[in-house]
This record gives sequence, structure tokens and C-alpha cells, in this order.
Amino acid sequence: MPKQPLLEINELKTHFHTERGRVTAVDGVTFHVNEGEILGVVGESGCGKSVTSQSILRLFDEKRLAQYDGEIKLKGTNLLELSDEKMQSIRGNDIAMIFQDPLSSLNPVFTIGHQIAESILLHQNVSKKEAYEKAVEMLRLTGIPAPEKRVKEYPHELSGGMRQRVMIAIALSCEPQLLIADEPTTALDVTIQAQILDLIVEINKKLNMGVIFITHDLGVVAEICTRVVVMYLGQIVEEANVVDVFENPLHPYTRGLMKSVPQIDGDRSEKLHVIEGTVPALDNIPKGCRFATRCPFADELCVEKVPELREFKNGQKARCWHAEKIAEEDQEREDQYV
Amino acid sequence: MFNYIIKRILSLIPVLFIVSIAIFLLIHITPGDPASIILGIDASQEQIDELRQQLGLDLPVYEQYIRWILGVFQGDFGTSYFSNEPVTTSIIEHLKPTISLAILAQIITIIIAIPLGIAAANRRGTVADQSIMGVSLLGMSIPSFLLGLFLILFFGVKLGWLPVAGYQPLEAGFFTHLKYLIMPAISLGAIQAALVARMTRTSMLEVLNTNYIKTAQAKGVKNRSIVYKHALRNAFLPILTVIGQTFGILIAGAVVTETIFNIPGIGQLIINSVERRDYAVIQGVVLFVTLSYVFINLVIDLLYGLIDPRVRLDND
Amino acid sequence: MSEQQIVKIGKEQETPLLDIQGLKKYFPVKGPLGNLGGKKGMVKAVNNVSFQLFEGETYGLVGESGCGKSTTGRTILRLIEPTEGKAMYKNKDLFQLSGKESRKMRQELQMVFQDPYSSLNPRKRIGQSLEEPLAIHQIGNKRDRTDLVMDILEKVGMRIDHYYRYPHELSGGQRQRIGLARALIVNPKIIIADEPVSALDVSIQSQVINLLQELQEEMKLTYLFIAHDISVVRHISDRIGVMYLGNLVEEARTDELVESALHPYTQALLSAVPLPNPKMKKERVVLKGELPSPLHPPSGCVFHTRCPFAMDVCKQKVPVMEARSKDHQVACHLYE
Amino acid sequence: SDTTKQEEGKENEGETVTGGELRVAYSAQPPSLDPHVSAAIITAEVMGHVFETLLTTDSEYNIKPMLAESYEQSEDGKTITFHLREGVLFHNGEEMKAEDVVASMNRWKDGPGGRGQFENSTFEAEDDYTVVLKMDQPLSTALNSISQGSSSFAAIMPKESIENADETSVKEEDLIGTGPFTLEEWKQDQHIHLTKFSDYTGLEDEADGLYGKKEALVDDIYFEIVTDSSTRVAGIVSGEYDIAHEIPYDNADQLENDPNVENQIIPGAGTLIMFTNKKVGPFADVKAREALSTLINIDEMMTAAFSDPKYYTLNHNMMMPHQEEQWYSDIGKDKYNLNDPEKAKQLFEEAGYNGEEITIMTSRDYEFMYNAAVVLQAELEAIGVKVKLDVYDWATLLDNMTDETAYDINMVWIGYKPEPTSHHFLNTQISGWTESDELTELMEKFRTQPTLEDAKPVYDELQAWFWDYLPAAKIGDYNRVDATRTSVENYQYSDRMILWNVTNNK
Amino acid sequence: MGTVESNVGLTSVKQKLKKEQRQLFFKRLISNKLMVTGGMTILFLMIVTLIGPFLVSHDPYEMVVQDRLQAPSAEHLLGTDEFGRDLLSRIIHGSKVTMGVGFSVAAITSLLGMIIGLYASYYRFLDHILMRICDGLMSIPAILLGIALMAALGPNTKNVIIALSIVFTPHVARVIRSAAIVVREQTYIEAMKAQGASTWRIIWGHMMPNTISPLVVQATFIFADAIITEAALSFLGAGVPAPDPSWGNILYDGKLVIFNAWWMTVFPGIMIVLSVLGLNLLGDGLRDLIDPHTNQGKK
Ligand SMILES: Nc1ncnc2c1ncn2[C@@H]1O[C@H](COP(=O)(O)OP(=O)(O)OP(=O)(O)O)[C@@H](O)[C@H]1O
Ligand SMILES: Nc1ncnc2c1ncn2[C@@H]1O[C@H](COP(=O)(O)OP(=O)(O)OP(=O)(O)O)[C@@H](O)[C@H]1O
Ligand SMILES: [Mg+2]
Ligand SMILES: [Mg+2]
Ligand code: NI
Repeated sequence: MPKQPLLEINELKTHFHTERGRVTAVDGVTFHVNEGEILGVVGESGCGKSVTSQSILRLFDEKRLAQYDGEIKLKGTNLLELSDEKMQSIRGNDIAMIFQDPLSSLNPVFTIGHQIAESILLHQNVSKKEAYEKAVEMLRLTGIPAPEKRVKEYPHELSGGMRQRVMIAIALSCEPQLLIADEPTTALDVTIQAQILDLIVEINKKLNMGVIFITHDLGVVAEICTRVVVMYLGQIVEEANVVDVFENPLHPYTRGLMKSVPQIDGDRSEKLHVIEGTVPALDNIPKGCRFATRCPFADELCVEKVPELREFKNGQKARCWHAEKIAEEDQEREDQYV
Repeated sequence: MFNYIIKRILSLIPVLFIVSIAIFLLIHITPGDPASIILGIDASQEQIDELRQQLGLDLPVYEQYIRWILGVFQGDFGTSYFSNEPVTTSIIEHLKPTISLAILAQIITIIIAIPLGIAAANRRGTVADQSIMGVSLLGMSIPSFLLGLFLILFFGVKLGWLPVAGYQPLEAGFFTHLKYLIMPAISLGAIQAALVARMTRTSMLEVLNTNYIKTAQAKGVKNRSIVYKHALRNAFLPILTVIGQTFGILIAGAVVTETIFNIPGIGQLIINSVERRDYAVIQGVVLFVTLSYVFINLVIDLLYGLIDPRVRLDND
Repeated sequence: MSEQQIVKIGKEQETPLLDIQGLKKYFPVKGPLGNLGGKKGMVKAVNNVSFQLFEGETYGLVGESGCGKSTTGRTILRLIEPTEGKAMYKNKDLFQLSGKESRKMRQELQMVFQDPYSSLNPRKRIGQSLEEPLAIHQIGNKRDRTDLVMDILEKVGMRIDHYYRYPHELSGGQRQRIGLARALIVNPKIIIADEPVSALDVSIQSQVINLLQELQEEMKLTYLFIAHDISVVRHISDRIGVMYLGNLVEEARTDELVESALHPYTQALLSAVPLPNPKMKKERVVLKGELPSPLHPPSGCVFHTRCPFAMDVCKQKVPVMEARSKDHQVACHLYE
Repeated sequence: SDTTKQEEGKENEGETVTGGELRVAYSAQPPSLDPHVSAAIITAEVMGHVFETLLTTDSEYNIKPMLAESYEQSEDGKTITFHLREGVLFHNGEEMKAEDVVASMNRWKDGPGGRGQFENSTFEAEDDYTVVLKMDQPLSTALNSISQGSSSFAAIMPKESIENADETSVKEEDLIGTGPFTLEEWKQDQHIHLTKFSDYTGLEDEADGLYGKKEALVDDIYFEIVTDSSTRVAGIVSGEYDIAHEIPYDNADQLENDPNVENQIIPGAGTLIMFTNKKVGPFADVKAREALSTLINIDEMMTAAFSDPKYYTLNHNMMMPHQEEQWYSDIGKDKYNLNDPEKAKQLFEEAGYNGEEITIMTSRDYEFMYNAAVVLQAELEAIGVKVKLDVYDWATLLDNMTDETAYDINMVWIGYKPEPTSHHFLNTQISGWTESDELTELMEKFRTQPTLEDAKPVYDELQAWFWDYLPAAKIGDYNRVDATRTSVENYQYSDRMILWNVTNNK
Repeated sequence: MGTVESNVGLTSVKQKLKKEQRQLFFKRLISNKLMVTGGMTILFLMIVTLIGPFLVSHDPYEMVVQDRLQAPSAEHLLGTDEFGRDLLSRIIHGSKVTMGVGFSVAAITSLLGMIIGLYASYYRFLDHILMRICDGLMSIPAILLGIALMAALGPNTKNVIIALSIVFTPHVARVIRSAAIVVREQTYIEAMKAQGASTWRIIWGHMMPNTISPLVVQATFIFADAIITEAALSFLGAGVPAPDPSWGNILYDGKLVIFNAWWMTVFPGIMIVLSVLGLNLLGDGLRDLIDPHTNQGKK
């Protein structure tokens, strides 16, 4: 890659100290985000997407709760080595974040206008009044009706989707270089979702902002992402551009995921496809491939040896001993149909 | 809300009524009476009886009560058996030093306690936290008379910086006023500060782990501002309650401190009137104190809603 | 497929299990000092909504964010008191039940909350939170309960050792599954599920949806399924209701709704569903116009401000729900 | 100019400086400032500077004229004529006349100061400067009562003040006397402020006790009400107060070592005594009372109460040691301070004591009472008597004094009395239900003597009765310790603190 | 939904998990430094209270008036009081009454305060009534109440406890209420209602644990205050009957001689601090035990 990526994560590990001992929720994650790029992150529930994203901002209490390893480089500076004060100036300014859980992530005692305006005041040189006006504007952009009235309301008076949009407004109002959006549209109806996606893409274009977009909605991924990272149990199992992920996924987990999507025009009477088995516990991780317990392709090798993330054509990467075989199979099947 | 305030003010009437009856009964099961105290140890039974009759103490309790309550309705709280001063005047006179003292002590409490409590919560488990909490425990367990005496001995007697005791009204000049109040305010404030500091710490601990604090961090809000704005406001209800209570206690009279520092406040008035069984004054003061508690608590309840919009005491 | 469907359609002739009639919920808007200075107005969160749930069916409720779906759900369970309306369940109006009766009733009517984190007591371990409903309805002894909880954990795709975790240690999707497990564990008759799968990845989502369907078959469960993901709603629901700004604007059998949506809002909604195919970009019906607020809902048809087909009558007259065909009703002047 | 002032101040050191103020830390607040109605000693200590009496006493307790120029008693002892001094001014500028004296004295005699003595007597004005006291019987204590300067002294105030008075007392603004200080202000619970009365015209004789020249050498006196004893001590050490009333005995040594403070030991401040319940319970039997009196270890009790012999005197007399000149008797000396537990035990047995619980009543409002009671409790328990110690607040204790079920032994103090018959334990009502015809007779006999001189032999009889009947068990007499700053000169005490002729050289 | 027959393997996994969890709980209990230190302190005081009286060499009531106010020495380790009684044995004998009063008052006020505060916060109509009662109770002067109760019921420790409980309960109630009214509005309480939980369960199972923290703070404060106020009341005859010792009494006696007998205030003072400290640590530890965020293991 000729250009320096906006964000580069190398072998990031996040450990939590729990009553049951130390667990590694994110275990050696490596990826990058370029300027102006929208990177999709998908993966099993509980695989560490949120933890990874919050680790980028170092939001876990390092004194008591968490410990980070590896490197998180924002334009070359390793965030993990920064002082608390420096880190503070990066949060919100350079990197903004939309949290997954909108109700508990909004401060119950401040009006939403206040919360948005605060963020504007922090990062832009404007008067209080202007900040409030801007807050109203941001809310309008996210499609909240009667925003002049809504700014005066408190989080508990809003519907789930509205809260989520407030979170989005807060994050976008900072005009960051990097936006981390953790399932930002789950509580939105599709029309509003479309509006929000447009908004994110628009700002992304305008500011050349990098976006990490965590979502479960593969439709959304297909619509706005350029590249996708697939995670499983604290690790990246596949990384590819969006077309490859959908058309020829190399990792069995990705394939399973693709098959599970309910189609708007699918057969309703058929059971949805599921990936059999459950995710192993973080404190009881299999010796070899982490997906081996649930993988239809798994053999001795998988159980014994940890696969590396290997690169294939088009820069597609996968962490699987049998990636080639799977690719071939796919090829064959496609050939048959053609 | 308006309705709520009206309701609260109306509820004052039964409260005062019941308190007045309770206090009347309480007084009358309490042995001792003003007559025997006024007349002293030498008095004979006849003399006492005679004075009791003069003071109307020989009437049945309910009749005394009715007489008194009828007076109250006309704004007359009676006169002190001792000083012959109208009770209202007495209360107002004694209230002045008390209010000054209460405000000053409260300021000291708030200035010391809240930042300390926050600092401790922020540094949970560290040496700083432990020492702050250690000191506050000490503060909690030290009787106010001891602290007062230590202050007197050190600043009053040893260093001679401050007058050991007494009171000068505000008319004597602000600094003179302050000079006399500063030590009692500290000795009162310190103990209350200990409570408030601890309350602050625990309340803050509950809040600091929440997601919205993370949001604030992610927004890039300065640490100070996170703690003082985002977290404190959420943690503030119990703190405010304690502050309100201590203020109430101060208004109701910091008996020990006022005695040690010889401040003619409500606390002294209460203890003296109880010691002298000055019924009229006791009744008046208790009613007054009830009134102030109801008022302070009303203000605090209203503040609850301002601080935390989810709390609406006036719903339904 | 057909067998199942037929059974249900047959059921529709019968009396509904839950009959919501003219439900209204208005929230007063207050200033910082509450009512001081008078009420500032009312948010008409739910405005005259009626629908029926039949035993064993899944009723999908979709609609714009903030249109009152959650409020509808919460009001039915009387977690907030309704302003007006009736909810007939087993010949009783839920809104008239005494405290005790309605507590009893709640074993049969369960709710999955939209916000999974805040609906879990942060101080309780997952297991404790899940055992609670069992204890409330006196199901099993202490030991059985633990077993039951561990079973249900596995069913919703969690591990039994999650029993001893605290909510904050879980991921968003895990919490959501806990919420669902809590509703399922007491064998209810009706589950009001407010976005029960939105935070799940598709494979777990499939697993959960399959589970819901299995249970439904097994135990004749009835779902009120509130969601935004139309594909999911389509997959699971027998009938779908579409809400807009506190009103129910269209209601139809699933296939019919998806294939021939009548209401302009429904059409817009369906067109906005993103497709999981990066190569296929589809034309969306983009809604224009100012978004109305439930504080001051527009006169006439609430949708007229954004409706591409708005007519004069829409501004004046409130359209009423009318059956267009069997099992398909719509409230729109276009079809009068 | 500041420096010059300071230097002037220095030059003046050593000489008597007039002017300035005196701050007296007083331990209690008076119930009233009207000496006619208040029986509290503080009323006398404060108002003794404001009011004067017709007669007064010198340091030897000789009766001397004060507002009266002279007085004479009739042969039969039933009339006493007072010739008033002319030109004596009240603080309001009016001259004192006979009508004022008559009004004052008639009011006084019905109050605690005269009650029980002057019931059938009247004061009448003969002319503007002559007042006559008419009695239907001679009264030995008459002159004594009129001249005494302790509580309920016979203050002279204007007639108008008395006419204006309400049921209970004279109004504050009417508290107008003839003394060297005027009452400026009484701030409840705070202070009583006296100022110099510049038109004061008193006697020119040398000051002696309450008699003689009274000069207000300071401009202001503040009686600060300081109820907490530690605060009084701290205040006198720091110089906040010039005089501290009633220093706790345990602190006195410390003050003695302070070069800036002087202790004033005031003899005969009171008597520590036990009233026994003679109506019901074991002490209804005189044998039990004898047992009690035989038992007690007076040294131990007095040490526990007053810490050091400096501060108390062992005395079997009903009257105080400093009154020995006037009142003394050997009777009872052999029965006092026996400290014989064995004999006591035996006496208790003889009295039929059979293990019932004995209640000692006391109050911690006076710490020494409590201390003595605790020692008594231990002593009684040591000989197998079951004891309960009930501690009350002062008001309750006063109330309980007339409740026969409340106590068996009442451990209290009583104040100094100028003559024996006003003593508590001779009052049948309040000393634990004394019932003795002999006492009634003796009292009558004592009082109806024309003069005290004539009554003195009866005192011996009273003393004998006291030790026979044992209406109360006397423990001992105690002194009071006041502390003064060394800058305060000429602090005197006679029945009460005397602040005239006192300078404060601060 | 029927109970799924769990196979043997799964049962044993469950068994193991449960066992592990129990072990973890004990581990956490032991590794909870606050709780252990607090517990040890309280245990120590208990031992002093129960066994101490048999170990001291002096009779706490024996007076040697000549030896009054002796400084600490080999004979009297902590010196003597104003009657020449041995201070050490008085402090030890006094701990029973003191701890009794302190703990009882703290426990009674906590319980009553919790009941009042929680129910007032839950039922609006009760709020008006209960809080107004509290306002009224708060304004009755403690000394008057003390004297009156003593007169009505006689002076003993029980009445002290009653009087102090009456005085302090409203304080606890208000603090609990302030914490509870926020908890009441939380979604998880709504969720509990949706489960059909009884009011009892909501209040005691869910709201109460969330008000423990302020309760602990307030209760320890009351504990300390009660010990000291007991002494003030016994001056009015409403406290511990003389000559029984209590720390507060010794302290108050010490006040009178504060200028020349420091040991009279310092030693009982230390004991009070120690007990408050112990109680407080125990409370904090308890709080931590139910606080999920502290249950995170240490680094
Ligand atoms: N504070 C914590 N202590 C211990 N474990 C934690 C903590 N926070 C998260 N975890 C664990 O880390 C893992 C990853 O969680 P994370 O929230 O990143 O999942 P996710 O990928 O965002 O899932 P979802 O899509 O469901 O939100 C989970 O197994 C979770 O249980
Ligand atoms: N407690 C409340 N006080 C005032 N207004 C409220 C309250 N709760 C909800 N509302 C309002 O009621 C309306 C409907 O809210 P509701 O939560 O039912 O929407 P929803 O359909 O569930 O939306 P979403 O899909 O975004 O969750 C919104 O306008 C919201 O602002
Ligand atoms: Mg997540
Ligand atoms: Mg909702
Ligand atoms: Ni007193």
C-alpha cells in the first residue's frame, strides 16, 4: 500500500481481568482503515467487535479492568503509548464513536441538545447558541422530527431509534477523521436507516473520513462498505473487499453467515440456515483453529494447529487451513451452474 | 408541579398540627415544670402551685393546648415563661447566628467534601483514596465537642488567632462576624463533611462505571468535566439529601457546637428551653423547626426533579 | 407450509386471543420544573390503535422509528398506564385488572425489551435475573430453576457458564438473547418482542428465529413481533401491521403485504430494504417533506406531509382503516 | 499616631487605669433580672451592681446602712424605722424617695427573699425620707434579711417600675436602680451589659465587703453567658474573658500555673448534702439515717467531688466556716465523718433494712453532685446495700424533690444562707418530709427573738436537733473558684462578686 | 416449554460449574480486603467485649479516689478516671453497652429507614404521608425525647436505643428514598414489573440492593453518632445507668478534664474510631461484594 493508512491496528489484544481470571476478548487483531474508506466489520455476536472498537479509543479502565497489547496507529502515532491527556484530545476530535447501546450511553440527566452541543463546543470554535443551532441541524439531518423541540427532551423521553440517532448526531457533529459506528442503525426503520447511511456516506465523502462500520445487517454492508473484516471469537478470520466476501467467501464461517441471511424474497416456510454448535468460551479456547468445533471442513490439522491469516488473490485474506479447497469447491459449483 | 407545591404546603397543616400535639404530650410526660425551675431549689410547694396557676400550668393539658393553638392561629406563639419575651422574637433572635453558622458550615462542607469524595472515587483503591476515606472516618467518629475544643485550644488559646468563643452579629462588620463563626463552622462542617465526602464517593462509584461516562469520554470531554458534570449530577441525589439534612440539622440547632463556642443560636435556645421546661418556647421552636424541615425537604425534592429529569415526584 | 398456514387462517375466524381496541397513550411534555407553568402539550405516542392477536400466530409490527411501537407494547402490559382503550384478553380487559390479577396475568404475557442492557439489573448475575421470573411464578424449586435457566441459555445460543456473568460483561447480542430467554422461560402465552434480534449476527439470528418458531409450534405461542428488519419480520410473521406516527396505517397477511403493499408509506418502507448483494443497487422510494412530530401531528392523514400521492382530502380527513380484501386493511384515501 | 498611643499605653502600665471593660464569663443565664422574684444567685451577682439595698453588710457580716442613712429598732422589736439618705439618684435621674422604698420593700417581702418572715408586716412611709417597718411580732432575722446581698436581696427601685411590672417580673427597661452601674442590655443567652452610671453618689467610707465606697472604674461590664466550663477555661487563658466564673475544680491547678491568670477561691459557696426520704422507705427510720451518716467517708466523697482540700472544708456545722464568727457550735462534731462501715451495717440492720433497693437521685448538671453520688453508691454497696443511681437533669430533679416515690437519698447542693432558719433542711416541705414538732418550736423560738444576737443560743439547740433527727446528711462545704486575668485588680467577693472598685489594666 | 432431559454429561458440567462458582465466591470473600479487615476489626472488638472483662485485672467499679486522674502507668495501663477507677477495664467493660447501642441503633434505623424510604419512593401516595411524618420526627429535639422516654419508661439502654432510633430513622429514610427514586425509573424495574414481580420482590429484591451503598455510609455515621449521643443522653439520666461505663460516657467525663487528662478522651476515642472503621470497612466490603464492577478480578 503506497499511502499510509489512517488507522492501522497490529496484533491488538485486549485482556479483561475478571473474577474467573484473565480473558482475552480480542486476540491479535490486525487490520487497517484508509482515509475515505468504509470498512465493514461483521462477525458472530460476542466475537469482540465492540471490544475492538472501544479499545481503539482506550475506553476500558486500564487501572482495574483491562489491558491492551499490540499497536493502534492513528496516522503513525501509536495510541496505546499516549498519555491520558493526549488520548483525551484524540477522542471525539480525531476519532468519534457511536455506541451500540443507545439508552445507557446517553446521560439521563442532560437534554439531548445539551449532549450534542457539548460535543460541538468541545471541538469547534463556536458560541453556545451556535452550538445549539448546530445540534438542531444535526438532529434534523438524522431525520428526527421537530428537532427544535426534541433538543429540549431527555433521553428517556425518546424512542429507541431516536436515541440511536442522537448518538449518531453526537459522533458526526465532531467531524472526525475516523468514525467508529457500532451497530448504528439496528433500532432504525429502513427508511430512516437509508437516510442515515446516506448521511454517513455523504460526510465520509466530504471529509474524506474513514469509517469502521460494525453491523449484522449484511444488506447494509453490501450497500455502503468497500472492504469487510469478518471476526470470530476475538480474531479476524477473513478480510476482503465487499464483493469477494459476498461472492466467494474463503472462510467457512463467512460462508455460514452468508447462508443464514433471511432473504426478502426467500421461502418463508423453510427453516433459516444456522451454523451448528456454540462459540467456545473465552477462557476455554480450542487449541487449534477456533472455528474447528463448528466447521464442516474441520479435520485433524484444524484441531491441532492454529491457522494463520493468509493472503489470497485480490488481497483477500482468510484464516483457514482449507481456504483453497473451499474456493475450488465454490468454483466448481459455479461452473456447474453456468 | 404547581399543584405539587400547593399540595406540599397544604400538607404542612396536618403535619404541624400533629407535631404540635405530639410535642405537647411529650412535654407533659416530661417531668419538671417551669414554675419549680423559676423558683429554684428553695421554693415551697405552695409557691410553686401559685406560680403554676399564674402561668396557667394548672389547667388540664387539652385546655392548655386549645388556648395555645388558638393563639397560634392568631399568630401568637405565646411568651417565654422565663424571659417574658414573645416566642417569635426569641426564635428570630436566635435564628440569626444559627443561619450564619449553618451557611458557613455548609459552604465549608461542600467545598471540602465534594471534591474530596470525588477525588477518592476517581482514585478508587489507591493510597489517596484510602487516606481521604481514613480521614473522613476519623471525622465521622470524632465527637463534635472534642473537635471544637481542639480547635479552641489550638487556634484560640495557643495561637491566639481567633476568639475562643462568642458571637458578633453581622452588624458588627462582616469580618468580625466571620471571625467568631469560622471555628464553630469548621468543627460543624468537618463532621458533616466526612459524611458528605463518603456519600459522594459511594454515589460516584456507582456512576463512574456507566456507559454514558464512556460516551462522554469518547466525545473527548475533559476528565474534570466528566467527573464534575456528567458523573456528579447523576450521583447527586443522595449527596443533596445528606446536604439538605445537615442543613436541616444545623437549623434545628447544633446544640453541642453552639454550647462550646457559646453561640446564642437555635440549638442553645432549644437546650435552654428544655432545661428550663420553658414550654412555650419549646413548642414554638419545634413548630418552627418542623416548618423549616418541611421547607428544606420541599426545596430538595424540587431540586431532585431539576437534577434528574426521570425523577418526577409530582406525577399522578 | 400450507398446513400450518391453513390452521392459522382457520383460527382467524375465531375470537382473538388479545384484542386491542382504540389504544391511546399520550405523554405530557413538561418543562424543567414539571408542570410548573402548565402542561406544554401532549406527545401522542399511540393514537387510536386497534388490532387483534390470534392464538398461535405471529403479528409483526413495523413502522418508522418513534411511531409508537414500543409504547404500544409497554402499554398493553400496563408498564405505563394507557390514556384510553381496551385490551381484551380472555374476556377480561387487561387495563381494568387489579394489581394482583395483572401480576398473575403477566406469566402469560411477557415482554422482550428493546434496550437489553438497561432492562437487566446491573447487580444481578445473568442466572439470577433469569431465575427471577421462575421464582415469581413459583415454577420449580431452587435447583430446578438453575437447571431450567441453564437449559434456556443454551437454547438461545449462549453457554451455561454465562449463568454467572454480569450484564456488563456481555456483548450487545448476548444481552439481547438474555432478554429473550427471560421472556421465554415462564412458558407465556403471548410474547411482546420489541426488536428481539436486532443486535444478533445473522447466524445466531437464524438460530433464535428458528427457536421462536419451534416453540410456537410446540406450545401455540403468540408473538407480537416488533422489528425493523423487514426480511426478518417477513420471515417470521403471519400478519404484519404497519404503524406511522402513532397510527396503524396498514395491516395484511405477510405475503400480501410484501407483494402488494397499498399504503404509500408501506411501499416506501419496502423499497428501502437494503439487499445483501453489493452488486445490486435498487431504486428506493425516497420520502420527501418535513418529518411530522407526534407533538403536533398533521391534520387529516398523518402521512400527507410526506406522501407522494397526497390529495387535498388527505389534509382534511382522517382516513379510516378499511378492509381492501380479506385480511388486508389500509387507512388511506387513495383506496376509498 | 498609632505608635504614640501604644507608648502612652505602656507608660501607664502599673498605674491604675480607669475605663475599659470587663468581660465576665458566667456559667448560667438568670431566669430573671428582678431580684425580688428571682432566687438565683446570678441575679444577685449581676444586679447587685445595679441595685442597692437599705442596709448592707461589710466583710465581717456586720449590718451597715446603705441607702438608709440610719435605722432604729423599737424597744418591743416590732417596728424598725429607716431614715433615707437624701439626694440618692436613680439611673433615670429621679431622686429616691420613701414611696419608692415602700413599694420596693413591700414587693420584696412577698417574694422569696422575705417569705416566711414578713407575712404580717408592712413597710410604710412616714415622710419623704422615712420608712417604717411594722411587724406584729419581733423577728430576729429581719435586719439580716433586709441587708443580705445574696440571692433575692431587697433591691430598691422606683415605684413606677413596680407599678409597671406584670404578673411575674419587672420589665427589663424598668430595672432601674441606684447602684454604680446601669443595666444597658440583656441579650438572651448571650450577655448582660452593664455600663457605668456617671451620676452615682455613694458612700465615701472605705470599701469593705458590700459596704463603703463603690466606684465604677470600668465603663462597661459584660456578663457573657458561657455555659460550657471548658470554654470558660479556654477563654480566660486566651484572654477573651477577664473573669471566669466557676472554674471546674480539676482545671484550677492548671490555671494556677498560668502567669496571666489568678485563681480566686471563694469560701463557702455551698454545701454538699444528702436529703433523705423520711416519709417512705428505709430512711423513715432515724436509725437508717444514722447509719448513712455513720457510713460515709467524707474525705473520699469530697475529693471525688472537689478534687483537692483547697476547694472544700469538712464542717459539721449547719452554717459555713466563714460564718463561724457569728454561728458556731461544737454539737455534732463527734457524729460527723465517722466513716465506720461496720457500725453502719449494724445500724442498717437495726433499722430493719432487708435488702430493698435504695434509690439515689442526683443530677449531672452539677458534676460534683454526681461524683459524690457515685462514691456513695460504691460505699453503700460495699456494706451490702443495694443501690440504684438515678441521674436526672436539673429540672427533673427539682420536680422529683416533692415526689416521695422518686428517691431515698437526694444528693444535692444548697447555697449559703445568712442565718440558719432559711436553711433547706429546716423547711419541712422540701427537705424530704421532715416531721418534727421540736423543729417547729425551735424555729418559732428563733425567729421571734428581737435580734439575732438574742437568737444565738437557739442556734445550739437547732444544731443539736439537726444531729439527732438527721433531716439530712451533711457532707461538707465547698468553695468556688473564679479565675481572673492578672490585669484585673481588686476583685472582691462578699456574698457575691463585687466589680466596683475593680480596674482592668489590659 | 418442557424441561429438556439433560444428559449425564451436561449435568456434570453444570455441577462442576456450580462448584466452581461456590469456590470463586469464597475466594472473593477472602480476597475482599475491605471485608476481611473490617471483619477482623469487628471480631476483635467482639472478643474484647465478650472475653475482655475476664482478662482485665482491675474491677471497673473499684474506686481509689486518691488515685484519681493518674496518667497511664504500669499499674493502670491506660490511666485512671476521675474516681481513680482503672480506665482500661472501664473501656473494656463499656464496650458491651456501647457496641450494643451503636449496632442496635444502626440496625434498627437501617431497617426502618429502608422500609420507609423504599416504600415512599415506590408509592407516591405513601411518599407524602411518610415523608411528612419524617419531617415531624426530625424536628423533635433528641434531648426532650430522651428525657420524656426516660420519665415514661425509666432509664435504661433500651430506651436510649428507642429514642435514638426515632431520631435517626428519618435520616436514613430520606437517603434511601433519594437513591431509590432514581432506581425506580430504571428500565430493569419496568422489566421486573413485566415479569409480574410482586411489589415486595421489586422493592426488596431489586431496589434495595441498589440503595445499599448510601445506606452503608449513613448507617456507619449513625453508629458513630449514636455512641456519642448515648453519652449525652446519659447526662440527662436517659442513658446507661451510672456507674456502668460506656465509651461515650468516658469520653464525656474526659471532656471535663480535657486540659489535664488526655487519656480520658484519647483512648475511648480510639476505640470509637476503631469500631466505626471496622463497621465501615465491613459495609464497604459488602457493597463491593454485590457490586459487579468490583467483582472484576484484580490485576
Ligand atoms: N467487561 C467485560 N468483562 C469481561 N468480559 C467481557 C467484558 N466486556 C465484554 N466481554 C466479553 O468479550 C467478548 C466480546 O464482546 P463484544 O462486546 O466485543 O462482542 P461484539 O462482537 O460486540 O458482540 P455483539 O455483536 O453481540 O455486540 C464477549 O464474549 C463478552 O462476553
Ligand atoms: N416517557 C416518555 N415521555 C415522553 N415521551 C415519550 C416517552 N416515551 C416515549 N415517548 C415518545 O413516544 C413516541 C413513541 O415512542 P416509542 O418508543 O413507542 O417508539 P418506537 O416506535 O418504539 O420507536 P423505535 O423504533 O425508535 O424504538 C416517541 O415520540 C417518543 O419520543
Ligand atoms: Mg457489540
Ligand atoms: Mg421502540
Ligand atoms: Ni445545665
